[in-house]
This record gives sequence, C-alpha cells and structure tokens, in this order.
Amino acid sequence: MTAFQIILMGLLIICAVSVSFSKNLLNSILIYMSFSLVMSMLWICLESPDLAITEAAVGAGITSVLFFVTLKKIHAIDASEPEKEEEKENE
Amino acid sequence: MSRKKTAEEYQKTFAFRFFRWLSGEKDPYIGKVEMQPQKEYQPDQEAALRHEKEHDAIMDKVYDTEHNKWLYRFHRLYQATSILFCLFLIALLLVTISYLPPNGTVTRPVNNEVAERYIEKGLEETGAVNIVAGMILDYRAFDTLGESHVLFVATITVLILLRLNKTEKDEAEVSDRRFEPKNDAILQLVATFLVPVIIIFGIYIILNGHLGPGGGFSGGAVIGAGLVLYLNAFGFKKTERFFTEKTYKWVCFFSLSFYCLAKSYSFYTGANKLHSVIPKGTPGAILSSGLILPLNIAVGLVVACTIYAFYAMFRKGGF
Amino acid sequence: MGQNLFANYGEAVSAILFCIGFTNLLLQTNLIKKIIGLNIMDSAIYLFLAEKGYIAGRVAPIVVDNVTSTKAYINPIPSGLVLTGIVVSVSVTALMLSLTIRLYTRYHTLDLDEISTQLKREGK
Amino acid sequence: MFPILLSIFFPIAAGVFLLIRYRTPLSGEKRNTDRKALLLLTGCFLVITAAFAVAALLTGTGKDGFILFNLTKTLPVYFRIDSVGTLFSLLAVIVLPFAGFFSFEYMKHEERESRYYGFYLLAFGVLNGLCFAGNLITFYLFFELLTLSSMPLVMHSGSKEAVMAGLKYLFYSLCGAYAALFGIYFLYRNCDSLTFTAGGALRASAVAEHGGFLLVTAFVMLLGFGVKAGMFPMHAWLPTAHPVAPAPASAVLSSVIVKAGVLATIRVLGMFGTNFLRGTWVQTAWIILTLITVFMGSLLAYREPVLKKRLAYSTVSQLSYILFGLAVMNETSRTGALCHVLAHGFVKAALFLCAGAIIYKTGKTRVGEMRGIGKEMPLTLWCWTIASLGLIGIPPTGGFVSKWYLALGSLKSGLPVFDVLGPVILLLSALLTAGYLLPLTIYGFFPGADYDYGSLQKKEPCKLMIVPILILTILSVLIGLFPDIIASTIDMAITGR
Amino acid sequence: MNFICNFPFFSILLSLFSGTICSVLPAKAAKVVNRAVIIAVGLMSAVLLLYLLSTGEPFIYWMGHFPAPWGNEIRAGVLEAGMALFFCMIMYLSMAGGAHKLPGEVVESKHNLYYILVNLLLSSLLALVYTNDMFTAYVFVEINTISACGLIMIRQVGRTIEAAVRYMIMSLLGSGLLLFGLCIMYDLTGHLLMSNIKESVGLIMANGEYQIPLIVSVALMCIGLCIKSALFPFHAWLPDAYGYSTVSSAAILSSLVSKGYIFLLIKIIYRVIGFDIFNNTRIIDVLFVFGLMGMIFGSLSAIKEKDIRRMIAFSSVAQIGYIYMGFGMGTQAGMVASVFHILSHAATKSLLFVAAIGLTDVSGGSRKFIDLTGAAYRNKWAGVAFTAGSLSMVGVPLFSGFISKLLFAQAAVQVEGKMLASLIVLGISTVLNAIYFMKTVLRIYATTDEAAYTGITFRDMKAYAVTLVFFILLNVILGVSSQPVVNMIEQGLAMFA
Repeated sequence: MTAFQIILMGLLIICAVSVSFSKNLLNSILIYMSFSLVMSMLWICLESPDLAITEAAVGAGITSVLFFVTLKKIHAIDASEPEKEEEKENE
Repeated sequence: MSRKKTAEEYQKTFAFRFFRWLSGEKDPYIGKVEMQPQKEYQPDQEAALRHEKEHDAIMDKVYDTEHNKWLYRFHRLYQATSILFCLFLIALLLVTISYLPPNGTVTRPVNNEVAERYIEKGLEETGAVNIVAGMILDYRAFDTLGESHVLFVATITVLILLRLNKTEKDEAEVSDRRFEPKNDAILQLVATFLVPVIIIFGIYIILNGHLGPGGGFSGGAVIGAGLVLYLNAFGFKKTERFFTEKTYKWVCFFSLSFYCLAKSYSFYTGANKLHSVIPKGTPGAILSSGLILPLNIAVGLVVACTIYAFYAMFRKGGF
Repeated sequence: MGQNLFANYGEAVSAILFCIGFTNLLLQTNLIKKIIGLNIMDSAIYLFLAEKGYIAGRVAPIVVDNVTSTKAYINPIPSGLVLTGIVVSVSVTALMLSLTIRLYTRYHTLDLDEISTQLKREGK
Repeated sequence: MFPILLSIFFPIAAGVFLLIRYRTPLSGEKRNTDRKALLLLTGCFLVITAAFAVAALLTGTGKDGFILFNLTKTLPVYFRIDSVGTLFSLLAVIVLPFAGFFSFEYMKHEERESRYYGFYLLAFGVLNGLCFAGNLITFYLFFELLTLSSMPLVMHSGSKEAVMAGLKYLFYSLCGAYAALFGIYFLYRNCDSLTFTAGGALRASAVAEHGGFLLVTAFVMLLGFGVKAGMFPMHAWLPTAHPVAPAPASAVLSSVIVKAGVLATIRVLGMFGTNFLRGTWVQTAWIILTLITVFMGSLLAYREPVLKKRLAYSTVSQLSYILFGLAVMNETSRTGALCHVLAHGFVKAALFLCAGAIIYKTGKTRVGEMRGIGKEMPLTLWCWTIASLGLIGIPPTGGFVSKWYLALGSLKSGLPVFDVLGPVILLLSALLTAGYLLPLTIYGFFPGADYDYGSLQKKEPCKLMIVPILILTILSVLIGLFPDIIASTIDMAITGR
Repeated sequence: MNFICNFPFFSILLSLFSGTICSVLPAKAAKVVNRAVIIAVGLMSAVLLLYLLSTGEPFIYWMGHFPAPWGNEIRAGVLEAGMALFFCMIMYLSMAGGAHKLPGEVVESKHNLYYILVNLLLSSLLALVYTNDMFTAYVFVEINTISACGLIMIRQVGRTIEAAVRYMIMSLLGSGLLLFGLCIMYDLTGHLLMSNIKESVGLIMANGEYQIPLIVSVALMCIGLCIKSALFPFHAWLPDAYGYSTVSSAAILSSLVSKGYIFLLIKIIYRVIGFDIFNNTRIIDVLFVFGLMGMIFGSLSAIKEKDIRRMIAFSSVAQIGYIYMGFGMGTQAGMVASVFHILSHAATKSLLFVAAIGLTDVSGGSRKFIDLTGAAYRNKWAGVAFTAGSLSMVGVPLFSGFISKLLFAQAAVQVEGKMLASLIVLGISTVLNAIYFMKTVLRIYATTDEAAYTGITFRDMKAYAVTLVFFILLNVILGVSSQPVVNMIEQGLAMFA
C-alpha cells in the first residue's frame, strides 16, 4: 500500500510540473484532470471515501468542464489555433 | 562686487542658489508639487491629440520588452526573485514538516478527545452512520452553513459577470453553437442511456449521505454533471422546458432558506439548552439521523442547480 | 532538521505541490494556468490535511456493525474540513474562470501584464 | 471660566457665521448696503471678542484653570491664564481689532471680503485659545488651528503667488509643528503632566536617566516652534508670505501670529526649566542661531527694495531679538524679551499698516518709487518715522527699553563669548535697522531738488485707516515713556503667577 | 442564559439569511431589506455592547448542541460587540452615501445582486468578528473575499475587472497561506477552537517540542492575512480596485474589508497564540518593518497620483502600514493604538471616498485634479466633508486621526528599540500626508474664473448631505471624546486574554 501511495504521489508531482511547462492550454487542463483523478485515488488509499467521491465528481468532472467551456469561450480550442494566434499578433 | 562672471554663469553657482534660499526667494515646491495656476482648463483639440500620440509612443517604448532593457531586466529580476522565494518556501515547509509529529501514528496530538468523541458517541448523538457526515452537518454545522453560502455568493458573482440581457443573449447563443455539430446522433443516444443513470446515482449519493460515503455536495455535483450532459446532447431548447432562471432562483431560495432556518433552530435550541424536537431515528435506516438527511437534500439541490447554472452562464450568459 | 521528514513523506509531497501551485500562481502569465496553479495549491493543502487524519491500519469512519471503538477508525475531522475546502475551491475556480472570460471578451488576451499595458494605453 | 470660553468660541462661531452667511461674493445693486451690514457685524464681533478677552483677563477666573474635556485619559484640554499668557493676549486684543478696522477700508475693492473677515475672526478666537492654553497639548491644538486659520489670510488674493506662499507657509508651519509634536511625545513620557508649571515639569529621575536625549528633544522642539518665529534655517516662509498677503493681514501675521512661536518657545522653556538647559550645548546652539538670524535678517532687509518684503525681513530679525533674550536665560534678558514682544508687536503693526496705507493710496510697492511720499501723506509718514525710531531703539520709545534690558541681561549672563558678542550684534543690527527704515522718511520728506511738486496731491488716507495707525504708534511710544510700569509688570510675570 | 446573548448569533444568521432572501426580491425591496438588516444588526450590537459593559464578562455561545472542543462556538466580548456596531454604522453610512450613484454605475437588473453581496459581506464580517473557531474563520474569510471581489467588479469597466482579477490572485495566495498555517496548527494542537488551541500552544511552548513548526505556522497565517489586508508590498491590486469600483464599494472595501482581516489577525494574536508568545517571535519585527515601509511608500505613491480616488486609495496603503506598525511594537499600548486606528481610519476613509464622489460629480465626472478646481464651491457639503476628512488624515487636533497618531506615539515612546524609527517615520508620513491632502483641499477651494460646471445645492442631495454630516460627526466624536472608546478597547483586549 505504501509503495502504491508513493507512486501516486510521484505521479502527482509529475502532473503538477508538466502542467506548468505545457505550452498548450488544452493539454494543461487535461493534465490537471488526471491530477485530480490521481488525487482521488490517493484519497481512497488514505481511507477517505467521501473525499474521493467529491474530488472525482468535482475536480475531475465539474471543474474540468468549466475549464473547457472557458477555453471554448476564449477560442483556445480550435484546430487552427496556432495560426489564429499568430494572425492576432500580426494585427 | 566684482563682475568676473556673467549673470547667467552666476545663476549656476552654489552661492547664488544659497542666497536665493537664504532670502526665501526660492520656492521649494515649484515643479515638485502639482500646483498649476488656476486658469480654466481649455482643452485644445490638436494639442490633446498630439499629446495622446506622444503618450502612446512613450508607452509603446516603455512596454516594449524587446527593446526596453530595463523592463526586461525587471521582468527577469521579478522571475528570479519569485523562483528564489518559492524555493525558500519549499525549504521552509520541508524543514517544518520534518519537525511535525510522524504521520500515520496514533500518538499524534490530532488524535485527541475530539476525534474520540466523534467516533464513540457520533452514532448516538447525531444518528449518522457516516461519522464525517455527522460531523460536518451536526457537530460543526456552522462551517458547513458558511460553505454553502460560499457557493451561493460565487454564483452571484458569476451571475454579475456573465448574465446578459435579451439581445446579447441571442447573439451569444448563435456564436456559441457555431463550432458544434447540432443534434449529434451518437451523443444523443449515449446521453439517453447515461443521463438517467447518472442522475439516479446522484440521488442515491445524496440520500445515502448519512449512511455511507457521499452526501449533498458530491451527489449534487453528480446530478449537475448529468444535467450538463443532457444539455450538451439536446441543447437549450429541451432543458428550458423544465429548467429556467426562475426554477433556479426558487429552488436555491427554498433550499438555502430551509438550510438556514433548520440550522438556526438547531443552533438556537443547542445554545439555550432547549430540547430539540427533531427525532434521531434508528441509526442505519434511511429515515434517520435527524436533520442530516433533509439538509443533504437541500445542499444537493442547491449544488446541482448551481453547477447547471455555472455551465449555462459560461455557455451563453443565461439559462 | 528534524527526524520525521521521511516518515512524513505525504506531507513533504504536499508541501512541494503547494509550492509548485504557488509558483504557478505567481509566475504564469496566462490566467488559465494561474487558475490551475491555484487549484493545485488548494489540492496540496487538502492532501496535507488528509494525511493528518490517516492512521495506519484503520478504516474510514463509517460505522460498521455498531463498532464504535476509537481503535477501529481513522480521524474523521480532516475529512470534514477537506470537504468544506473543496467546495470553496470550486466556487473560487468558477469565479476566476468567469472573470477570465470577461477579461478576454474585453481585451482579447489572457496575459495580465498585457492587459495592464492596454489599460495604461487607454489612459483611463 | 465663561469669559475664557466665550473669548475663544464666540469669534470662532462668529467667523463661521460670516463664512456661511456671505457665501457668495457681494455684488449687484445691494453691494453697498450688504457691505455695510457685513462691516458692522464684523466690527461688533471684533469689539465683543476683545471685550470678552479683557473680561477674562480682568476677572481672574482663569487663574485656577479648568478642564474643558479629556482628549485622552491623561491629556485634558485645559485652560489657565497665567501672566505670560496675559501679556500675549493683551497684544492680540489691542492689535487685532485695530488692524481689523483698518482693513474695512483697505479691503474695500477686494472680492470675497467676507471670507477674509471670517477667517480673521477665526484666527482671533484661536489666538485667544493659544494664549489661555494651560497645558502643552492644548497649546499644540491651537497652534495647529492657528496655522490653518491664518493660511487663508495669506492666500486671500488667490493669485498664483499667493497660493504658493500659502502652501509654503502651511508646510513650513506643519513641519515645524510636527517636529515639536515629536518632542511633546518624549516630554509626555518624562513629565508627570504636560501642564505648564513654573520651573520645569521634568521628572528628576528622567533627567538623570535620559539627560542627553532630553536635550535633543528640547532642541528639536525649539527648532520646530522656531519655524513659526522665523528662526534662521526655516525663516524663508516669512518673506514669501508677507508681501502677498493684504497689508492688515501682514500686520497681524507679523505682530501677533508669529509671536505664537515666541510664546511656544517660552512654554517649552517652561516645561524643561531653564536650569536644565542653562549652560548646555542647546543654549549655545540656540544663541548662535538667533544671532545669525538677527544679523542676517537686518542685512537682507537692508538690501531689499520691496517695502513689505523689507518689513518681513525686519520681522525675522526682530523676532530673533526676542528669542535671543529668551536664549540667554536670565531674568533681565527675559524681561527685555517680553518687553520687546509688546514693543515689536505695536511697532510692526503700525509699520505694516503704514505700508498698507501707502500701497493702497499710491499703488507703489518699492521704496525707490516712494520719493516725496511725505508731502502727499504727511501724517502717515510721521507715524512711520516714529514707529521706526521705536524699532531702532531711540530712547523715548519702547524699543529702547527692551533692547536695553536685552543687552544688560546678556552682559550680566556670564556666558563665554556671547555675553559681549550678543550686544555687539544687536547694536550692529540696530544700525542696519536704521539703515533700512529711515530712507523712506528721508526720501519721503526730502525728495530732492528734481522732484516734481506740480503733480503733488493730497493722498492722506481716510480716518478708518489713519486712526488705527495713530493709536498703535502712540502705544509704541507710551511703552517707552513708562518703562517702569511695563518692566515691573513683566517682572511680576516672570516671578509670580 | 440571558436572551441578549443570542444577539451575535441572530445578527450573523439574519444577515446571511437576508442575502438569500434578496435573491428573489426586486431591487427596491432588496434595498429596503438591506438597510433594515444593517440597522437591526447595529441595534442588536449596541444592546449587546451595553449588556457586556454592564456585566463585564465575555460569553461563549454554542453553535449547536455540543460544548467546547466538539462543536462550533462564537464568542462575544466588548471589543467584538463594539466592532460589530461600528462596522454596521460605517456600512450604513457608506451605502447611504453612494446610493444616489448606484443607478449610474450598475446595470438596473443587477441591483438586487449588489445588495446580496453587501448582506453576505456584512455577515462574513460579523462572523469574523465573533467567531471562536479557526476553521469557521477561514470559511468566512472566503465569503468575505468573494463578495468583496463581487463588489469590485459589479461596475463593469475594464479596470475593475482587471483589478478584481489581481485582487483575487493576491487574496487566494493569502487564503492558501492562511489555510496551510491553520493545518499545521491543527496538526500540532489537535484543535480548531481558539481557546483550546491556546491551551495547547501554551503546553507546546513549555515543553519545547514542536516550537519550530508552531512559529512557522503562525508566520504563515500572519503573512496570509497581511497579503489579504494589502500591507505594503502586496498592495498592487488596491488602487485600481478602490479607485474604479462604485462609491459604496470603495468606501466599504477600504474601511471594512481589510479591517475584518486585521481584526481576525488581532484575534489570532490574542486568542490563539497568546500575546506574549507572539511578541517573543521575530514576526513582529517583520510586521513593524513592513508597516513603516508601507507608511512611507504609500504616501509617496499618493503624492504622485493625479486622480483623486486613486490618491485616496494609496493613502489607505499608508494607513494600513500604521496599523501594522502598532502590531509590530509588541506592546499593549501599540495594540490599543492599532485598534483605535482601525476605527478612525474606517471612519475617515469612507468619508473621503463618499465626499470625493460629490466633488467629481460636479466636475463633469472627471477625477483629475485639474478639473476639480473649485469643486468645493459647486458642492459645498462635499467640500466641507472632504476638508474635514483630510484634516483628520493629516492629524489635526479635534479629529480622530490626531488621537490615533497620539496613541501611536505614546505607544512608541514606551518601546526602547523601536521608538526612534517609529517616531521619525510617523513624522515623515504625517508631513507627506499633509502634502497631498492639503494640496487637494487647496485645489478644490481654488477659485475659478467661470463656472464651467453647474453646482449642486442642498435640495438636490438631502440624503447625501445628511450622510456626510453623520460621517463628520463620527470623526469629530472619535477625535474629541476618544477616552471612552479607548477604555472600551482596553477592556475588550483584556477580555481577549
């Protein structure tokens, strides 16, 4: 059990660092989503099922959905995103 | 007095300035304190434009990081200090943690009479099998009352920020659907199956909050997620039939008022050492544990509505 | 340096996560990433709290078979606190995201410095 | 108790009333009748205030002191009339009404006359409060209010120069007052109470423990209050503020309001006790500063062509006579100093009013332009001449008495170097005083051969202007004619309560 | 248990519940509810205060059926009740003072949301004042933060949204640190209730075990609250947030929101850590230094500012520096001074914001100084009120600002090591205050040649003028009869122990 916990924690740190360095916003949100999932697993290990349920529903679910909607609103989810950005800069 | 220096040169000397100061002629505020002559301000159109242009040019120069070395350096310095600060914070926290009582053991100060009583008497005093639910909704109910109002106030701020009036809303809706396929068959089919399951699961979590893991908040979130899925599959037209802003308003109002009043009653009786008339029921039954079940339902309703409201607000600034 | 750093590895990880979140909040220029950093920071604190409640070899505080001995269950208090905390962080996240949308529709950028520059340029 | 409170709060209320009643500038057809009403009101208010103040002085009710209310637990707003306060109050009571009457004519063409009178009355009330204050914190309170209420007088004309001068006055005074407040904090810690007591209020233990520190405190306070009295490093506001203010305002400013700095200095000396300061570096430094000011002020006045500015520099110089007398710290010199307070007060008021009359009638501001003025306004110039003699210190006038005592005190003091240097500088300065005041008399009465007598016309000012000047001039001479009475009163002021 | 003991609970729940009610009411009704709730809470606090003064004993109120270490608690003492009363007063006046501007600043359909925010803000402030539980405090800190953010950005111009984002980022950093410190504290003591934590802290300090993490946790909490209350280096969000939000919001934010956090800090110092233990840490030195820096840099930024509301906002930074300087002194007197300054600054700063809006309204809505020339003649009430507020800020006697400076100075002279630094900075900061406030006052009273903008008379703004009068009265009362208030603060702080 301890080994599993340590692995999960390692994953948490990896997720957190890669969120910081990812260039694409969509990627970082996806990574953040997995961060939440790992966190909820960790909480199962720590014998807190209430937290695990809540985190899974909220952190991985609702928060991520809100992030996605936001990205859509600010036109960051788009196939032609890089060019668009460049265009904007050129303007 | 010898005239070796011209008047102009003389004005630059220290002696001149000193004597000016000595005789009180020098005004230390000229050019330093904002004190222009009191003429009526007459904006000259041309001058104003020119001024604006110059200002823009200056601003461009100042905020042009590539060419403005100072700004660049400042940014670098800021980043470096921030990183150093964070490293320092990590070190500090690690050192602190190394002094904390060891994890996972029984002898820590955390495991004191408070936790003991919650575990030993919790079932008896609150009637909840899930001690965590009993704790947050009975022992420490004031925190939870505050917590639900945090959610409420956050919704209010989101409403302030994103609610649009009628015409803006229509425009927003048009632009909102632009990138999406309408009436996606696969999504609709999956949703037809999934949404009831999700919502029933959410209801289960809420109703079972005092018996097992879960509770109002997580259950509400699950129901909210179900509603969001439904909305995504079938569009606003369908959801508006049963969920409008009015629904949201009144559901929230009634749930929160119930929450407030119920808890007020409980606080009031508790503090004044009066007998509370709310029955505890048999532990383990679905209708047990006093106020916890109705409170869970109220919280669940608020959360489900709130999450749907968040989503709808984000999408098109209204319901 | 105390002796318990390795015994408290969970807390240590949460401290590191906290600082990563903190750094993100301070340094990222992109608002969305700042918000993610904020969420990481909050999660780290909750992890810290949950670690506090954990006692090796005991189970979650849900009464089974009317056993109400202290020896059977972990400490329920941190779980309760974290539950409250999660709600708070969701509310704050929603608020921040809606602020982001507003800012974007107004200034078409997510970079706070750039926004300040634009504001200064407007001269208001 | 009531005369004191009335003498303070009646003029303040009256001033506020005037400010509110005449909010808009007088204009239109009713200007003249309105103006008459305003002047009548102001005159009544001035006289009533003076009457209250005199009543307060005469009835002697204030001798025991009374607490108005407690600002904080140990800091009451406390009033008490002592003899030094009486002296200063006397000066204010005499000078302010007369200067006020003078301004009835002088301010005729100014806009917003009512504002001037409103603040004038406010300043009067605050001055009374200052004189009757019984402890340091009350004193400080009125000191600040005095700055604030007299600032509008300085910047009355509203021109850029006036506003800048007002600002300068404000900042110098505020900075000085805060330096003093800084000292009050320390005093508060080292005294039993901040009530003025004869012979110093310092705790003996405090003197033993923090002696050096208290000296610094004393110096800072003297410097801070010295700003108001125009002492050397911070004198520059005076020559800026005086020329731009209306002449009667300058008169009041120069003869009474700057004396608040002197009164403050006396109070500070009282708090520390002269025994504590005598012979320390503070005394030395202070004497040096005052002597520099005396000499420098005269010199600058001598070089100055603008009449009012010249008078302002003269004020700088003359005030430091008083400060010098205080700094020497023996009874004779102190008598001289207090004597000079009265003498300089009357003389300088008269001089400024004369200057005001000349400027009002002829519009000339520079001394060089005023040739032949004595032919046009003989009475005014005679007053000027007599008052000048008083300031220079020619025997039958008040200035002589005070300077005599000052020099005597200095010689008696036994200070190294300064016992002789002081009188020498005072004498030099007196010569310079003659040098900068008398030319107006000389050129005024004897304009020289090339003067065009044809264009000469009578410009003697009206009675409202000339009578106050006359009275003040006569008073300045009277002080000198009966030096014994003055000196004995002042002796009493120093020794008795 | 006396029925009055229910009042703290009633006031928190009433304001919380009224927030919910307002969500279904139309704007007009919401306004009425809001006013009624503030008044009701104020009355209850007043009664409670009287009751507590008569009994002299603080009391604990169970929130639920369970006693101390198990259930939530709130606690009421003299200081808490007094603070609640004062907060209600300021909030009512601020709301009343900005009411006439609200329709122009906020979209009609969002008015009731505005009142919800205000109600919830009030409830969170009350909860912060009364709470006896650290975690409850954290939850209500969050409500406070979010509703304050709502108040900032309800007027939706670009600046406010940007300011709101900055405000949220800084606040969330602060909350994070606060929560982390709280968790460490919980780990060390095993309690969340303040009184229980204090016992355990005493044991820890006696044992010597866990001292380092304890101090770190205290430091984290302090820094968190400092960030949230905009202490000097963390003030970047403040000028925009205060400068561009609605009038009532600016007044409430500057005078109440940051004060709520500061009051929580005081509670933590006294009720959680213990005053002596806190003073033995190095934390107070850090607070002291940052307080001093804030006093100077805040004022310097204010001097450079050309926009009247931003200037007032920057002055808030300086004033918060004063409060932290008081904490940093580490004496009871310093604490009393800080608490008094919380009151006096709240009264003054909200007055200034409300008065400033009156001035800008009659200057075509422009907030630049150049356009404000002569504004005081166009809106006389606002002019007088602004002058009164400025005088209080500068520390002129008779206004509340003077008393708080006096108290700070009195506290400073009792601390050997920090005396000189604090007094010097106090002096510098006062002079800087004087520079920018007096400059503004002169500017609004400068005469203009022509009336470019139309003036406004009493009839047009009765409610506004009455509000201003009440504000001025509050200031003067605090400045003149400060003694009862100071006594109350001392009594309240004694009850904390």
